[in-house]
Amino acid sequence: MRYAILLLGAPYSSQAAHSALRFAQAVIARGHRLEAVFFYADGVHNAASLATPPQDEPQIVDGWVDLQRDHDVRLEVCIAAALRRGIIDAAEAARHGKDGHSLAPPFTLTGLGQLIDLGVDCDRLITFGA
Amino acid sequence: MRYAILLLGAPYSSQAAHSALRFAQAVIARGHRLEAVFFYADGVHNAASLATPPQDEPQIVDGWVDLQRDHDVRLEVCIAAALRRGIIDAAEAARHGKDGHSLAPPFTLTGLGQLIDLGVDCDRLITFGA
Amino acid sequence: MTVTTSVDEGAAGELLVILRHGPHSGIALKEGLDAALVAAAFGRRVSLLFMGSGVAALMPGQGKGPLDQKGTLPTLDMLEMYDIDRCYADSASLEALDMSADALVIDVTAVDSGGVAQLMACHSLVMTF
Amino acid sequence: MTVTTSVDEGAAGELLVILRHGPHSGIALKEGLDAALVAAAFGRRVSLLFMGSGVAALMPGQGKGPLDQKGTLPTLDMLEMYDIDRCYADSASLEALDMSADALVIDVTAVDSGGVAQLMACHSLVMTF
Amino acid sequence: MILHTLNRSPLDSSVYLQALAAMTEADCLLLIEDGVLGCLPAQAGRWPQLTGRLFALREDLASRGLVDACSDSITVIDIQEFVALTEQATKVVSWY
Amino acid sequence: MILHTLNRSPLDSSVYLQALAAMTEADCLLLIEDGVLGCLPAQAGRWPQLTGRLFALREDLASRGLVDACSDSITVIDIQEFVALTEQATKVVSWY
Repeated sequence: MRYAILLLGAPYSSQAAHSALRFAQAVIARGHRLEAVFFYADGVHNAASLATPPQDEPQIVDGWVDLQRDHDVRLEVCIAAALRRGIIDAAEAARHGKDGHSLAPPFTLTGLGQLIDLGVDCDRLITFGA
Repeated sequence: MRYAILLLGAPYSSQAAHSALRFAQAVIARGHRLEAVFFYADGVHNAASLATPPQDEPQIVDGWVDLQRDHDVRLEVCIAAALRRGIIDAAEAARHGKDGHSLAPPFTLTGLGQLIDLGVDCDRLITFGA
Repeated sequence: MTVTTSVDEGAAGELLVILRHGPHSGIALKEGLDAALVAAAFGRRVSLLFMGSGVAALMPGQGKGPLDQKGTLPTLDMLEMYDIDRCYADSASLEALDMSADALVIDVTAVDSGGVAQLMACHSLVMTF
Repeated sequence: MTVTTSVDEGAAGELLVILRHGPHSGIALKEGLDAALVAAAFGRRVSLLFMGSGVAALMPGQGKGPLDQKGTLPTLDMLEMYDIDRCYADSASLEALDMSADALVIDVTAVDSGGVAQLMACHSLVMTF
Repeated sequence: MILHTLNRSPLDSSVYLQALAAMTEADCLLLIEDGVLGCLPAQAGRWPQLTGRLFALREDLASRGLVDACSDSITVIDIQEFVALTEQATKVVSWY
Repeated sequence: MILHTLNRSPLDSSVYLQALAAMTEADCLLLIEDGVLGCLPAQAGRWPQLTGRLFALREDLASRGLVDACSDSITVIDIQEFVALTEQATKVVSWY
């Protein structure tokens, strides 16, 4: 089956990101295709390139990056939710006159329409809320 | 009286930041001294220099900066809570090998001990949770 | 106020967006409404279900916040323009806030628990915010 | 399990930290405990009150999370080293999770509603996490 | 007198029960943010024996359209009066 | 069958009531994260008539020390079985 995940929680602040990552790994382990993880609401903080969690905590960002690299899972971040929360890529930083950027590659900023397409196109959309 | 505020909520994601800012303004309007606002947990996102909220939403960061400029209110951000959430100043970015920083001046990173000192030294510590 | 258990055939749609957060309480409600509006703009048939504190979004007389927060009323006013006309509210939640489905800021159908379950069944995708 | 309404004089301290979040559920509990540890390190007399889901922090048999999250047990083990030995738990919350104050990971005194109120009264500063 | 604040809607959260458990007969409770949804008459049963000690923040009621609907048993105060309550209280405890 | 997931502790949150209101007799409920605190026998009364349709995620029970304390009436499943449930369900609805 084709799956997509909607993640609404920041790493560490809630357990939602941990649960979503575990679920993503299990979806793939069962032979499904995971098309994308869509980061919305506080979930956009998962893409924070400047986050510096203690070494003895799980490095959630690495988990997402591994999924992208090993299983071609798209990491899509809602641009509107991200900008108001300080997650911004170089192009948007230039547009808004911001001195720096904070979106880790290979996360990409995209519109909410992508979430709707995932919901309609995939067999299952699983939400992890916070 | 001498007041301090502890803010645990990010701007926009919860109402806590709005409430704390309103309360801070009212404390000063009533002639009290507001020593500091301490930003802890998700409250550290109030200090995000890269946040780009829509123009038609209240610019909460400006409210904090005004308090600092006009009434000498210290804006203290818990360093441990901030680093794991991607709020980092230039010095910490250099130390952790991060390519950029995201703490808006005049917010300053500090330790939790500052919060304890505020709680003990001030007549009132008011928490706004999220 | 009439409460419906059996939602008619016209209720069937592609996407049901459940709104459970109140207005002026952070942007969870706004971000849920935005998802609904974008889905409608993409040509999807969208229904809304207000539940729990979310029914407070329907309260008449809402205003701006003290810091000039505009709240969600302006967004609700856009639903019609986006052809989102299937709006439901959980009757138990309405009662808990002394609200009547007859006197709200937009037209909604009050549904009881059976109606809520039926809305889940007749939409192919359900998103909770 | 003995439940106390009347907290003795020794309960009086400067800071009462109320912990209401469960372990492994985000870092709210950890951040609350950190505040307590730092206060103790600064020489303050600190008491802890576990309430609501926070009492789950006291459950025996906790382990790491599936992504190797270490949870809060290692932090609780440090309380003694920081001389935080006044720990209380709301008895109603313990009962709601089938827990007995006699079989928890640290020594706590179970307090009923009257005891909770008395703890508020006898500490000059109360912080809720 | 200890001032307790509560910012959660009683429709989703049972944290208000923790606040009530922690209060003595001398203490006051102030409803703010989504807590003001507790001001509606249908919610009055959640606040037994708090008459005269139960407050709600006017600006949070107003933005939600609830000023007129607020129960008579609740004292509506503005943000300055909120500060005044914190002056009178020996300490402030937040429930969220 | 619709699979409902719930991640909130019944000690703080009444969102579980919304989940129950939305379920039919064919639907299943999976407790995850702090939702697994609902597995303790003292909480069993919150889940009437869900026998055979109430699940809890083993790893969230295990990290909280609750595997042995879990009510007999609840089916403990691992993360792979969670995925299997989402395969069988026509859709998944999250309550948080």
